[in-house]
Amino acid sequence: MSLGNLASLPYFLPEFAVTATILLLIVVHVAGRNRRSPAAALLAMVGTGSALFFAWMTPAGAGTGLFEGMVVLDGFAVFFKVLTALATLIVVFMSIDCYELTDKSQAEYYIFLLSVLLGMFLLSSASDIVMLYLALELVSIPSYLLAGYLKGKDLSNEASTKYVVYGATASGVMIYGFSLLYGMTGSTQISVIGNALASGTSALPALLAAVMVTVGFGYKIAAVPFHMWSPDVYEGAPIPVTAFLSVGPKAAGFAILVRFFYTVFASPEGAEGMWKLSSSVDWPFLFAVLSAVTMTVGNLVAINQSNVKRLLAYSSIAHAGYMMMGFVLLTSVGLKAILFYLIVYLFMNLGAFYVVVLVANGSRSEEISDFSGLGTRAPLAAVSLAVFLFALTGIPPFSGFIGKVYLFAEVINRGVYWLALVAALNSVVSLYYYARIVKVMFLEEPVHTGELTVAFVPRVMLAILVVPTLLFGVYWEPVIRIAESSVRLLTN
Amino acid sequence: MDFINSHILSLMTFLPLAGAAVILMLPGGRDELVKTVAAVASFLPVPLAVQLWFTYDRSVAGVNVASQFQFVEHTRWIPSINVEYFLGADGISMPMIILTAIISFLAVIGSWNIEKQIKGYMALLLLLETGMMGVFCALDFFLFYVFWEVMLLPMYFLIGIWGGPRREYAAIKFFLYTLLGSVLMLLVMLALYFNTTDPETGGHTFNMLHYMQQSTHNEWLRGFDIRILMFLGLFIGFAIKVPLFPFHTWLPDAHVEAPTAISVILAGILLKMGTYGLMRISFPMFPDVTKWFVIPMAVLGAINIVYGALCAMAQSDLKKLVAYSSVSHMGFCLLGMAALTPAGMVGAAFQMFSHGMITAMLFFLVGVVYDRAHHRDIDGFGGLGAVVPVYTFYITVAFFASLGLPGFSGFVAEAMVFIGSFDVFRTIVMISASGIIIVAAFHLWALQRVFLGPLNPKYAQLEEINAREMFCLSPLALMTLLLGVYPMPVLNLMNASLVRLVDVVNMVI
Amino acid sequence: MALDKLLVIAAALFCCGLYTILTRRNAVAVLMGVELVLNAANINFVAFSHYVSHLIGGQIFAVFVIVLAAAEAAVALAIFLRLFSTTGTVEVDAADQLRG
Amino acid sequence: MIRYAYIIPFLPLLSFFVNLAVGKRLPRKGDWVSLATIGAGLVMSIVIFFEVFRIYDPNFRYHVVVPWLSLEGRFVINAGILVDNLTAVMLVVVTGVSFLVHLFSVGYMHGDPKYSRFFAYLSVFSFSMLGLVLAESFFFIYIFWELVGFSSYALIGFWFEKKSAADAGKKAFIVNRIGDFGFLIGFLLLFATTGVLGYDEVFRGIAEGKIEGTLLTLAGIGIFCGAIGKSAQFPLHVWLPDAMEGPTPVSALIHAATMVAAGVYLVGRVYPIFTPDAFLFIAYTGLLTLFITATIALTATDIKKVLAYSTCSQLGYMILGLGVGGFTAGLAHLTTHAAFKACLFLGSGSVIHAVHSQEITEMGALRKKMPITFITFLIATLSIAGVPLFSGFYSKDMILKSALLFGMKNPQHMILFAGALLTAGMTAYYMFRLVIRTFLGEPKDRHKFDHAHESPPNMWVPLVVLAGLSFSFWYSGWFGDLVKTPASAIPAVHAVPASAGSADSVLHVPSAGAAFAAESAEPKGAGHEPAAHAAAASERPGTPGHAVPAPQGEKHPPAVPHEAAPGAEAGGHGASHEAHLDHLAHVWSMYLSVLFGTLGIGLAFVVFRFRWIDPEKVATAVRPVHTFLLNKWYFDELYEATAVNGTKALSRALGWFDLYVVDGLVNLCAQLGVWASFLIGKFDNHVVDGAVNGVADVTIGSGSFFRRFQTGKLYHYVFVLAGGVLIIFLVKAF
Repeated sequence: MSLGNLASLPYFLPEFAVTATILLLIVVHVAGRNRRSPAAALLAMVGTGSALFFAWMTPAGAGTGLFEGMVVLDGFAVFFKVLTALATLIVVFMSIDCYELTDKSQAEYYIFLLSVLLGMFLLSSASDIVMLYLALELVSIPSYLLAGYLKGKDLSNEASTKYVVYGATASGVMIYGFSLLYGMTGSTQISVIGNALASGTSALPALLAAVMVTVGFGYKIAAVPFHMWSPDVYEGAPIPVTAFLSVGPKAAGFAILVRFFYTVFASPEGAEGMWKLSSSVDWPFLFAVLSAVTMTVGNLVAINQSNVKRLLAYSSIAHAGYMMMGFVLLTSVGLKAILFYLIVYLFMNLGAFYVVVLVANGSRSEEISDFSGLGTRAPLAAVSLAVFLFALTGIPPFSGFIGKVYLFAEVINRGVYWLALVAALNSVVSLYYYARIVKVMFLEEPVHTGELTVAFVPRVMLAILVVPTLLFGVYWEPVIRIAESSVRLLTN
Repeated sequence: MDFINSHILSLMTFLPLAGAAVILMLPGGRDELVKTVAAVASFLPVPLAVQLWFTYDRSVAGVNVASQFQFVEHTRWIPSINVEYFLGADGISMPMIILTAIISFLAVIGSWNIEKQIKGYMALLLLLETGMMGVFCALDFFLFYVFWEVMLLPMYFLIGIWGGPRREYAAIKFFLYTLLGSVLMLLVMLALYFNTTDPETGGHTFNMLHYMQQSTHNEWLRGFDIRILMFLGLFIGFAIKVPLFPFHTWLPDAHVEAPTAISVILAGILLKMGTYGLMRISFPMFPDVTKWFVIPMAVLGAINIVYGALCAMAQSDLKKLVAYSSVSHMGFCLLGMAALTPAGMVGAAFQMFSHGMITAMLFFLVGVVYDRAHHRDIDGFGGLGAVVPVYTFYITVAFFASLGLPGFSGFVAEAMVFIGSFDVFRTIVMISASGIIIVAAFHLWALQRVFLGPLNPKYAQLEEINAREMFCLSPLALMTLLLGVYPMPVLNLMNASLVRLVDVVNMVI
Repeated sequence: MALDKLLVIAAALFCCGLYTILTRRNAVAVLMGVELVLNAANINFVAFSHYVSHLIGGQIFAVFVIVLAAAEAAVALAIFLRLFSTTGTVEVDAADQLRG
Repeated sequence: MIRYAYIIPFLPLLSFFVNLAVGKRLPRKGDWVSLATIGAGLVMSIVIFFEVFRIYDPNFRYHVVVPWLSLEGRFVINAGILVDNLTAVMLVVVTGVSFLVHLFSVGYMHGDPKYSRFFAYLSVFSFSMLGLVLAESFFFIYIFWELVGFSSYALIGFWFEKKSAADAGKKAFIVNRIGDFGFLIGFLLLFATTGVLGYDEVFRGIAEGKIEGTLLTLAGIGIFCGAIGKSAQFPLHVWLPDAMEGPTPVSALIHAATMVAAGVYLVGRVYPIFTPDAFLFIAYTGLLTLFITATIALTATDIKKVLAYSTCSQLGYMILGLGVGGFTAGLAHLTTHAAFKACLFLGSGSVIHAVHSQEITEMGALRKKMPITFITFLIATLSIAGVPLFSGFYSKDMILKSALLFGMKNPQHMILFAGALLTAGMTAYYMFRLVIRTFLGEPKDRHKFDHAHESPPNMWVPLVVLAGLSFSFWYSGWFGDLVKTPASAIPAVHAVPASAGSADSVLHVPSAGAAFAAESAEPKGAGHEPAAHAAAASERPGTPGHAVPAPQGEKHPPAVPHEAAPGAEAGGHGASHEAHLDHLAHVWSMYLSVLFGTLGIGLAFVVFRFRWIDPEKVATAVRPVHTFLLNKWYFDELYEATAVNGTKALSRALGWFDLYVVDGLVNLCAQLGVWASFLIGKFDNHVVDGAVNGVADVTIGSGSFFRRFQTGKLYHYVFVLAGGVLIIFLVKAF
């Protein structure tokens, strides 16, 4: 059942908040005299904050379709709205601190950022392929601009160019896949498509469509072999943008990946929290292989990187691989593990990028050597980064470990031992390059002399990011409850 | 007092952590204060260990019977997946807990001359103690694993920052190696979790004791073949820690590069975790697989004994020699355990305790000479016995204790291992027993090259061992001697449990 | 025209588009390839809308695609322009500083 | 007092700790502490001895145990003491020699900077030795066995600044450990089969047939390996001469009287476990030792080395005696040897103290300067040379008699007797060579001679006492009565009567059992009628007798002395024949040994005193032999070349292996990785030194391999995308 347009409006407050802020920012941008005024940042903060608040407070309308079924309001969507809004908020803070953006037009930047946020909101709740495509482009197009935001820099332009071409191609292929699905089922509603596919159609076109759609989502979450754009874009983009891209759109990509595949190619089974394949497309195994390949490639290539931003880009590819483990199992426990992982990943990955911003502010670049001696130059930042990196490795008592435990656990529970083993070995490999940064920070003499001063706000932000990373590693019961309830709603 | 009594294990585990927190909050530049706080924080578990010693009921076994564990603390930690905060002690863990308390304290005292970033050093050392203590107290597998991994980080930094010239290499090697072992353990742990239910709640559980109670079901873990895989996964994890040939190559590097006190802890306690893990986890959870696997284990033990000793003989670095001697000595633990006889099992456990003290002494002593001469090249010394008689006395005691001279605890342990395992694997034990010759040879050879013979004039002014260093060594030497003369005080602690363990594995119970 | 012929045309268009993307070095040409791909999808949508579902959902979708393609093209061209101003070329394989 | 025997070892232990801790600060640097404790031990031992003597029961045993280690009762090790006649004798021997050596050391070590340390070491040695003597189980004797080795190490290397001393200590310990390895295996075998550790329990276990046949032989030989090491038997005798690097009192105490005798004591202590084959092994080991080392002693010129080789040789006699069934003979020789050899060593110490040299080529005519030393040394020499009335004659003669008897029963083993007899002559020769060149003739080194002087009383008093104990009347009679061959623990095969089963194979002996019965009763002393004893022994109601198991009898002649309890099969005919044989052996051995002794002494005088034969010329004439002997049969070189260098090479090889192979290539993966790296041609890393490094390199290398795909060219990316789609589609579709 779905609500009409007017009746849907009360459930659409987060999107309204973001939209309003974007509009206000445009006004500021056009009217404001000082393009570097912090007003824009403040406005973005307030807007994102209120979006976060509204998203959090959204009444749990279980599986309610809004706007005649264009979007759906369920716990799953709410979860991703909160998550992406939170990521955006942190990125706003990060952007304020980042040297790369201080001499750029502020309002414009936040307009793009919040547009992406709006796109992510819609993407995580889209239930119609039209809306899905629209949301995906809403995420993508401002992202292209954000990646190229450092207009004077070659690398930024190059990144942006590659991103736009790659993104356009991927979405083109995806939309072709959509067209096939539409042709097979005659509907743009994904639930209808799912039901129609379940009643049996020819296998090959369905497979072709599935593969083509996979390109679009795979590009969004940067899964191998659709990941090629991401290292280049991550390296060329401003650091906060990289941080943002590696968390926000990736999370939203997972949201739509899960929603789309679980609705279209699978259906809930009798037992609680189980799905079964409803079409002839055996995508779980496909994605299991992609998951293994993704994490392996991400980790292996990350080893040889000398640019921390690029290193973290590959690491985020690897993490996408880990998260895909939860996706392939056709259980809500697996999805729960993904959601949990996304939460902890948000904190640890943004945290790591935050420290990169702080270091780059001092050295104007983010080569590994810039981090040497950070342990003495800025102990707090260095310790925080160490925490984030070890959390990313998945070592207790940090939250990343718990995230991995949930993922591994469900994989093992389903008997996909090989995947668990590959993932486990991958964590060992990942230690090597994460520890390399730690080693440089603590075990080597500084290249840059002098203390690296970290201002008060970044300190607080670091603390805000470190605390959950530590806390969720020691006590994560509430978090897993949230993840659990978010998954449960999706099924209805 | 009640609080102390009912939370004694928690206190022992977390007091050092609290100390670390306090140290981190101290203002910079107050090095003496930092050391004092560290000493106090690491000392506090010692009286608690004494308290444990006096209140521990030696007549009950524990191992796989939950009601027989003592000083138990049992609360829910993460209810949704039934992770429990479950601490308790039995005869397998008691000696290790006490050893940890003592060695950690001595290690802090032994680190008094560290000058570089003392604050970080002490904080990490105390964090390390928390991890080690936790491993020995934990009865919930998840908790165990967390503590197990918690040790890695401080160890990595302690070797990596305060170590010798190749410290970075050694640190990352240690880290990667052990992480490799522990991820395998993690996978096995998860597999166990999903195949075990808590009889009370019906949910899956990480409670080790529940695992053990299921272990006799033939179809547990989907049959014997899967159990073999699980066992091997755990075994590799533990073997890396022990370290067993061929997983031992991290050890010489880590030892050589680590600062003295860290080597002490590494050899004195960390290595024991591997064998402790086998006793606590592998054996009672997989009794049938254990029996299936005894021959390979004994062979590995024998290889360790002989191979380690021969490698030790080839070394020219005194610390590396001691490190390889640890490899050799830990082989005894494995050999004894594999025999699955009371004498062998107790011998192995006693070897863990005894080797903890002896090797701690040895590393302290190597550190003493390194502090003064700034090298450890065995051939670079000569005739030191004439210059530093007291130091020579201590090292002689330690060396002879290490080579298994009767009167020292090492002999009792090794003899029990031999006695306990001979009937089970005659040839293997005969081969291992030849190790006693090689062990004697390399110890005496090293002793002679460094301390005996004509004096190397370069070291005519070598400084004698000082009071602080003797303070670290004397308790260990004394305990080694006393336990060598009369081992029952420690054996009584573990007898009941280990005999039960043997019975459990032999499926008598 | 029957549905299958339309589909073949669309598929051919898709392949042409993809081929263009893969082979052309000029960014603008690549962008044109993308447009071909999108339009292939559009043909599908309209055809299916007409022959299969008999509703206008597909046609509406096509409109959306056209609009978004325009937006995308606008942004892409702006980016290419910027690339041209810094590197002096819009050859995509000239932009390979980011690699490895 | 017997009940308090356990206190004896602890007295010196106490003084060890006292001297170690505060010795330097005590008056006289604490020597009196050691002296007092060992003196008290001596008094206690003598009291115990007399108590035992008053009881005068060959089967006397005082055995008490307390649990020392218990694992829930599933595994128990008892600590305890066993006092029987043998123990009582050994206690007196050990404490007595030890006390005298302590006394001697007060003078000898006077002024040494580590004076109190020396007494501490002496004390810990006494402790270990006494513990060894009193031990009642294989486990504890092993413990003290090792401790004795340790004390020996410490004492030999006492002057560790001297490289040779330090080397000698190390060598002694390691060579001993080789023997201990065998000991360990032996006792583990026994434990594994019988499940107990105490002597009595093990014997009982053997009697119950828990271990038999080859395994038991192996166990016996294993235990005997311990004795080979400690008693410096061939082929592990090489450490003893080197051990002379230690201070001379140490040589006297440890390497003449007590520690080296521990091996003999061990064999005697566990006598019941040996099978005939094991006995044969023991006997031949003894023979080889006594002959080889005696020949080396012929040419040695270092006074202490000569004594050391003679010690080896005499120990060989003891072992031979035990091996051929002369239980009493071997242990009697142990006892008498302790006195006269300690006397010889202390005498040599006195000489060395006087002339500050150990080379007999630099001595001569010291008789005039050191009369007391000379007289005592001469008495002891007469004793070792086997001159009647002296203790050495008494005990050595018993050994020769046992060997002869054995040879008569088993002619193929007659060489045991022949070798021993020949060596008896050699012994007399080289000992008198020593006396003559040291004390008689003209001084070779005038300067040293002039400075020589008699030693102070605290040094010569021990000499006099020990010389006094070198007469046979002290020992004859009671020793044979009290120290009797224990019954073998090996069960008989009752089904086959020994007399019938083994009659064919035992030449001249109709009844093996009877033979052993007679053999087991040693003559009380020279001139006693053995037959009476045999008869008397036969009458004694004994434990059920047994004989050699028949199967063994067929394979190997069961002539190896296998003690049967008296009275078992000893038929009248057999007994009388046996008695006759015994008498024959006794008489012949006596005559022959006196003859050979006289020949040896005579030759020594002829060569060195009267100089009718020039030793140099002889040496030149048999140059290769002489060189061979002078180089001690090249044993050290042989061991150095094989065992020592072999082990070192192995250890080096393994060290290399560990560093480059194991560490280098934990698994094939690494190897493959390196190989693959060449293939790809992109890896620029050099060959790794570690498997871990190898794996790491492969990992990193594959990283850079995958990195190559990230070309930076956009159309490559898109190509990968399209290719990915195609591949996925094709894989899934077909």
